[in-house]
Amino acid sequence: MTAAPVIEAQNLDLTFQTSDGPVHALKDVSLAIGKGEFVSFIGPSGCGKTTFLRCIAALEQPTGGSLTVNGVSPEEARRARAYGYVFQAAGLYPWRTIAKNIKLPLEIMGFSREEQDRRVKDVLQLVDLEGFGGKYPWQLSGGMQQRASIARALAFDADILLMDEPFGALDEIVRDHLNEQLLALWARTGKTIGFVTHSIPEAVYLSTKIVVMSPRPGRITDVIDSPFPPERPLDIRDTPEFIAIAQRVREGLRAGHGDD
Amino acid sequence: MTAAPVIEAQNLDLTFQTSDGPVHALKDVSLAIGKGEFVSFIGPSGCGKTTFLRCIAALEQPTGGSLTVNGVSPEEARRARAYGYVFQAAGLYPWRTIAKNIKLPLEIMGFSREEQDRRVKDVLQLVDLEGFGGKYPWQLSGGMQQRASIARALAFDADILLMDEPFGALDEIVRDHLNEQLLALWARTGKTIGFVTHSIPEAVYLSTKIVVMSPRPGRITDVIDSPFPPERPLDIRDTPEFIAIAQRVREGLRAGHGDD
Amino acid sequence: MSRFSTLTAILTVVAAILALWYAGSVLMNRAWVMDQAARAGEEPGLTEIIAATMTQDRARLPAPHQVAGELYDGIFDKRITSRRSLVYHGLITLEATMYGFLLGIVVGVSLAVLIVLSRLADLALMPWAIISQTIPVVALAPMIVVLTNALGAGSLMVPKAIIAGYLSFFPVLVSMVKGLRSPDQMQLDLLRTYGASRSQTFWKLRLPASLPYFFASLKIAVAAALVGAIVGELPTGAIAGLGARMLIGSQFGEPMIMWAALFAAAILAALLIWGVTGIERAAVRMMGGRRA
Amino acid sequence: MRHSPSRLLQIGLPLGFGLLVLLLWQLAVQGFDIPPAILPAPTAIAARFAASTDILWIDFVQTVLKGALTGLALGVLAGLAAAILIDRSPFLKRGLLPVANFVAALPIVGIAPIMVMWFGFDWQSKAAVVVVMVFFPILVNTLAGLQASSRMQQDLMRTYSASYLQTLVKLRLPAAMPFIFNGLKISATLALIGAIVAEYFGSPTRGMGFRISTEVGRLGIDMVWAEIAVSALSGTVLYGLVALIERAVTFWHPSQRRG
Amino acid sequence: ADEVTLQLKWVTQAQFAGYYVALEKGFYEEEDLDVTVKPGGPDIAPTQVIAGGGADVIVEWMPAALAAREKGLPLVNIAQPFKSSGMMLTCLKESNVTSPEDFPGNTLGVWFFGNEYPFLSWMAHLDIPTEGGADGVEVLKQGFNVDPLLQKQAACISTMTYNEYWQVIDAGISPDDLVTFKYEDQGVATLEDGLYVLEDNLADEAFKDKMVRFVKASMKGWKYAEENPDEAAEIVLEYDETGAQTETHQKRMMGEIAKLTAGSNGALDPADYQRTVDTLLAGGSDPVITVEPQGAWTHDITDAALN
Ligand SMILES: Nc1ncnc2c1ncn2[C@@H]1O[C@H](COP(=O)(O)OP(=O)(O)OP(=O)(O)O)[C@@H](O)[C@H]1O
Ligand SMILES: Nc1ncnc2c1ncn2[C@@H]1O[C@H](COP(=O)(O)OP(=O)(O)OP(=O)(O)O)[C@@H](O)[C@H]1O
Ligand SMILES: Cc1ncc(C[n+]2csc(CCO)c2C)c(N)n1
Ligand SMILES: [Mg+2]
Ligand SMILES: [Mg+2]
Repeated sequence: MTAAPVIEAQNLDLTFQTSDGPVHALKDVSLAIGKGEFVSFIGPSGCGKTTFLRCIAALEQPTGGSLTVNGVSPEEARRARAYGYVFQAAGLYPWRTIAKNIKLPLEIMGFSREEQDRRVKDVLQLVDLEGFGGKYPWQLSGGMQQRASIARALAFDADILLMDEPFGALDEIVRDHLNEQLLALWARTGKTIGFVTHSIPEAVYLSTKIVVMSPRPGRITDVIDSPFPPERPLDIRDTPEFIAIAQRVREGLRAGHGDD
Repeated sequence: MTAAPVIEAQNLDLTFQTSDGPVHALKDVSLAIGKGEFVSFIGPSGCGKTTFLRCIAALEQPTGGSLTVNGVSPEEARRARAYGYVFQAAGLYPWRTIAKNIKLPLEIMGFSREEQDRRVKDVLQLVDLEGFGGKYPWQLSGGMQQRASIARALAFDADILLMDEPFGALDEIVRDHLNEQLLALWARTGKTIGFVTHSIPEAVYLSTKIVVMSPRPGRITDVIDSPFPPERPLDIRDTPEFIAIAQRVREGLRAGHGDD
Repeated sequence: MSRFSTLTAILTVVAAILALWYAGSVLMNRAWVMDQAARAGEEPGLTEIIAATMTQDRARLPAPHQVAGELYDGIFDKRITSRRSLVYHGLITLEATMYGFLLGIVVGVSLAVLIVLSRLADLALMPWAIISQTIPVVALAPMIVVLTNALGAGSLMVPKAIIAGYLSFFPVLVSMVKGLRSPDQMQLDLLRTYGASRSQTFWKLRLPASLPYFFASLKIAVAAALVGAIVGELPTGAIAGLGARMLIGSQFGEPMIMWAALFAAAILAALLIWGVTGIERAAVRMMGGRRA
Repeated sequence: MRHSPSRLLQIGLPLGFGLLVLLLWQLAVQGFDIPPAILPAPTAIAARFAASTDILWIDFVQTVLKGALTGLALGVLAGLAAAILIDRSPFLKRGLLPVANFVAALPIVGIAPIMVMWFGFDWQSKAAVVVVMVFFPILVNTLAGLQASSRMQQDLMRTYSASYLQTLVKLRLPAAMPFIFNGLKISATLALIGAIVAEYFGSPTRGMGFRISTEVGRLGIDMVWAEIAVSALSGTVLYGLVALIERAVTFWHPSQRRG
Repeated sequence: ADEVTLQLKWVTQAQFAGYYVALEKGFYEEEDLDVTVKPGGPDIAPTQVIAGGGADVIVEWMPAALAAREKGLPLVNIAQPFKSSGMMLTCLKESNVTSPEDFPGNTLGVWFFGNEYPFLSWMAHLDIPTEGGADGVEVLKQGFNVDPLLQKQAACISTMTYNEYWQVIDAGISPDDLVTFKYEDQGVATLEDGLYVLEDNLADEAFKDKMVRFVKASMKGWKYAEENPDEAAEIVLEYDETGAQTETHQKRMMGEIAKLTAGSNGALDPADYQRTVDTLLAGGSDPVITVEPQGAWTHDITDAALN
């Protein structure tokens, strides 16, 4: 299932110059992500998870090391519209309806009117939001907004999906539900997914690979493979195997954590 | 350990009149909370957890049924300053230092200057924030702010502590830490605590009683007793007993959950 | 690094403005030079024309150095008690501005408190506060002078301050209403769980929460007060003050007086805003605010 | 306790308050025998208004329609265009914004005599004053508004590899609308005042500023008040119109959502 | 001493030299008066000031005073130091206006604020409409200066022989390039700077007595100013609070003013009055006043003062 690396980072470094001096957000980060992998990033606040994802998406410029996406630079990959990015907050535009929000990338990429409508219909169905296309974002609950933003990232069918704590603001049940759906989508489409989360069970449940990170300086402390098959019922979470991996992640986390 | 009911709700009803028609936020809610109990409320978004807590605190007026706190009406109990309330966001006043924030209820209740200082010192110690009294809220991390807001609710030593998702915005590690501390405080002071959360492990770990709620209309679907002793190390969460209770809560939740 | 290049950018922009200004002077003052030459039957060369456009007493657009010279003369070369000193006139306008500013703050804050505390006042007064700003003050000014005179105010200071206050109360009112209403339901509920009284809620929550809004409004209010003081000097027969200077320069056919007064008013505005910003910074620091 | 008051109350109360003030005014004028040359009674003003609608209309056309509205439209367009141009160049933004902020705070009415000198005594000079007066508030507000879209919203556009124009039209302008309308509301009231003041420095024999200054000299104070009423009315309508359009355009902004 | 407040029609300048001389030379003091002279300005209407109680006596032009009287403000002329009118229209020669017949189709600058009446009645005499058009004149409300002529926004502008005319000259246009039309020469002159009080006050003997002494001292000031124009101009300059007046300008103005006050001892000449009234009444469709005024002047004060 793992193929040629789609994303390859070698000794990646990123230092922010701030008024309080330099912040070493990423230090010596090396990681290869194969085609079709589902990689979770977990770690305490400020360990550079977001920064790493942003580097991949060419939203941030590394200060050292090398990084390629599909064999080219992230900037080129971005121009080629290689990825969909889902931010932590839904970030829907409040002046557009849900359908128009999902159309936004399609308009920009110049899809035809009919194609736009077709795709909107498809992804709305995919995230269980049929019938809500005409509503404005603030008329939907937080969970529905988050789903809409995922639909927006799926609409143009990029090969790589980068998701920065997409379920952070949701309650456990909704989260479980979306986890299942995301997993199904991944299994069906074979997309490569980078996924940031704070939840240990979520990371273990979803991933083929869990990257544990640690702050000051931001670095990778552990990479854990998750051996479960692509189809995972929710109750694998109560298996001893699952709990063992979770425990290993928790330990890795606690080691990297300071006093608060 | 359970004593005469401190909070007693019988067939409580609350309907909000909104422009879209009435919203049945609480229907037929009956619950007795004894002195010294730690009761968690869990349930999907919109099931009335906050509303129920607000009714107890006399911030909302029930439209039916009866509700007594310490044997009197919530309004009278509020006037008698019977409870401390901790909101989901820390809600510290940015123009006051941490110490002055904690003093706020004391000023309003007319404590003497010396008494105020003494109590501020005590509660700051209690939540591990000695030395931070002179700082402004934005100079503290989210977890520290949340602890300060708990200190504020503890300062005037009310017998009842109502907490509405106090740890919702924190990451798992910080959360674990605060959970331990809250538990220690509860064991030491014997306060009655009402606690809203979205996290199943948190609810199971903290409570003597878990109230599972369900929306439309908001009602109680299950009340689960948690048999652990007051002193609970974090790793009881990996015991089969714990997992069994968690599973029961999860099932109760899933039943009450609609399609979102 | 950014500080230096910001300065360069500003200087570049200012230099560009000055260059445009010089070009404008030549273009706009040319007609008069040509007319005069025609009347005298001469035909001046290009350099003569340009030189002549830089030195006119009654230029349509005096050259920057002419205005600067007049300003320098009016500010530094005159005793400040002299009637020709721009400092003297500036101080008179400043006095009316400050009284008006204070009046505007008092009226604005009081009205805002009234409006926030009383639903009735909110509904009845707020529309009129907006309408009041659509009335041309210039039309009211002479009547305010006559009325305050009839009520026994001897000098023009009172009507000028009233006009300045009339313009400056509005931004304060709008911001204060916003500020006093800024506490959210949760913050209000917190105080209710303490059983706080209405007045405690006001003093401990609403008022402190409104202070950032208050200070933010002061910059607009002081600028409005200055406009008020100057407008108050136009149609009221004032003979001292920067507004009166503009008018007198215009009346006596001495546009340089007018231009100098205009720029003196600009300098005064800058000083006022700089001062208010300083006060705001100090207040924010005292309240433990964070610097952006 | 938190429900919004009825339409009736929303209109009735301010109206009632206005009527009360008029009543007190009428009583004061009659009770203290205030000469009409100082303060005419509301009834006298109303009578004058009714008798002079033709003149008031001519003045309205001259000052409001020709002077203020033309100036407002040109000033707003210029302000918007300048803001978008400046926004493109970080250098200009850095250099021009402080200058524009400074100029926005200046007592710009002072340029009225200059504009009359440059653009003649008819409405063009009034429009010119209005253009300069409204240009800076619009410029400053639009620039602030163009910064209003969040980093995340802009990053989203970058992940789509959207062009500058696409980002401008689909994200930054819509996000800037609440700010732009803020500037528009300020400008709407400034425009009338600017047009009227400028008429004091030279005008044809029509226009509200002309009429006001002339009638003061003729002791026609009732006519002055009739003009004030026209001005307040047009100002309020203009402001209300802007507020209405704002409601329609920025319906999505939390401050505009109801309930 | 009795207090008297005098409201002038315009800013401090030699136009009002008589009053400043009387003040400076102590003529008012001699009459046991404590006089306050309030300068006017472009937006000061003396009629409104006196109506508001801001002055006891005002300097005003007769057309404005009579118009105010018809509007219900009972002003009475108690003295008339100015015998002749200093008003004229000044045109650029290059605009080809050589006689009043050439006015139609041109733009003319006119002062308003109570100063428009003489112009309006002159145009009524000439039967020229003032609403523009090919056979009418376009009227421009002239600001406070002579720019409209210099900038060629108007063919002709209103000037006073003693003031604005010289501003045009000072701006560098030679008299040869100008054509002037004096109201006096056109037979439409109306009386200018006179002293006016409220009719009601004249019923009060004490007030009347004050006015007698005031007019007496003022006329003494005027005659002194006529005889010593340079000194009078310097006195005026001393009282100028704006600091914008210049010595040459004021001396020249005093010289011109002396020509206008010459021939008046302060008493209103009923013939001049009648000529003014007739001019104003004859205003065609829109006369300045509509009925012959009654009791708009009195000789009581000057009779007593000049004895
Ligand atoms: N634009 C920036 N300028 C300066 N410092 C930055 C910037 N962005 C991030 N940082 C710093 O880089 C470090 C890593 O930040 P990052 O946002 O990647 O953390 P994270 O792992 O995503 O944390 P969280 O879980 O809180 O989202 C932090 O110390 C942060 O303060
Ligand atoms: N002031 C109000 N007016 C109208 N409806 C309200 C009001 N407050 C709450 N509701 C409605 O009552 C229901 C219960 O709300 P409540 O806030 O108690 O839910 P909750 O269980 O706390 O949800 P969450 O987990 O999202 O905080 C919801 O449908 C909500 O929309
Ligand atoms: C708005 C305005 N109104 C009137 C005059 C004219 N004016 C009144 S008294 C007087 C004599 C002294 O020059 C003159 C000219 C003016 N200039 N500006
Ligand atoms: Mg992050
Ligand atoms: Mg809630």
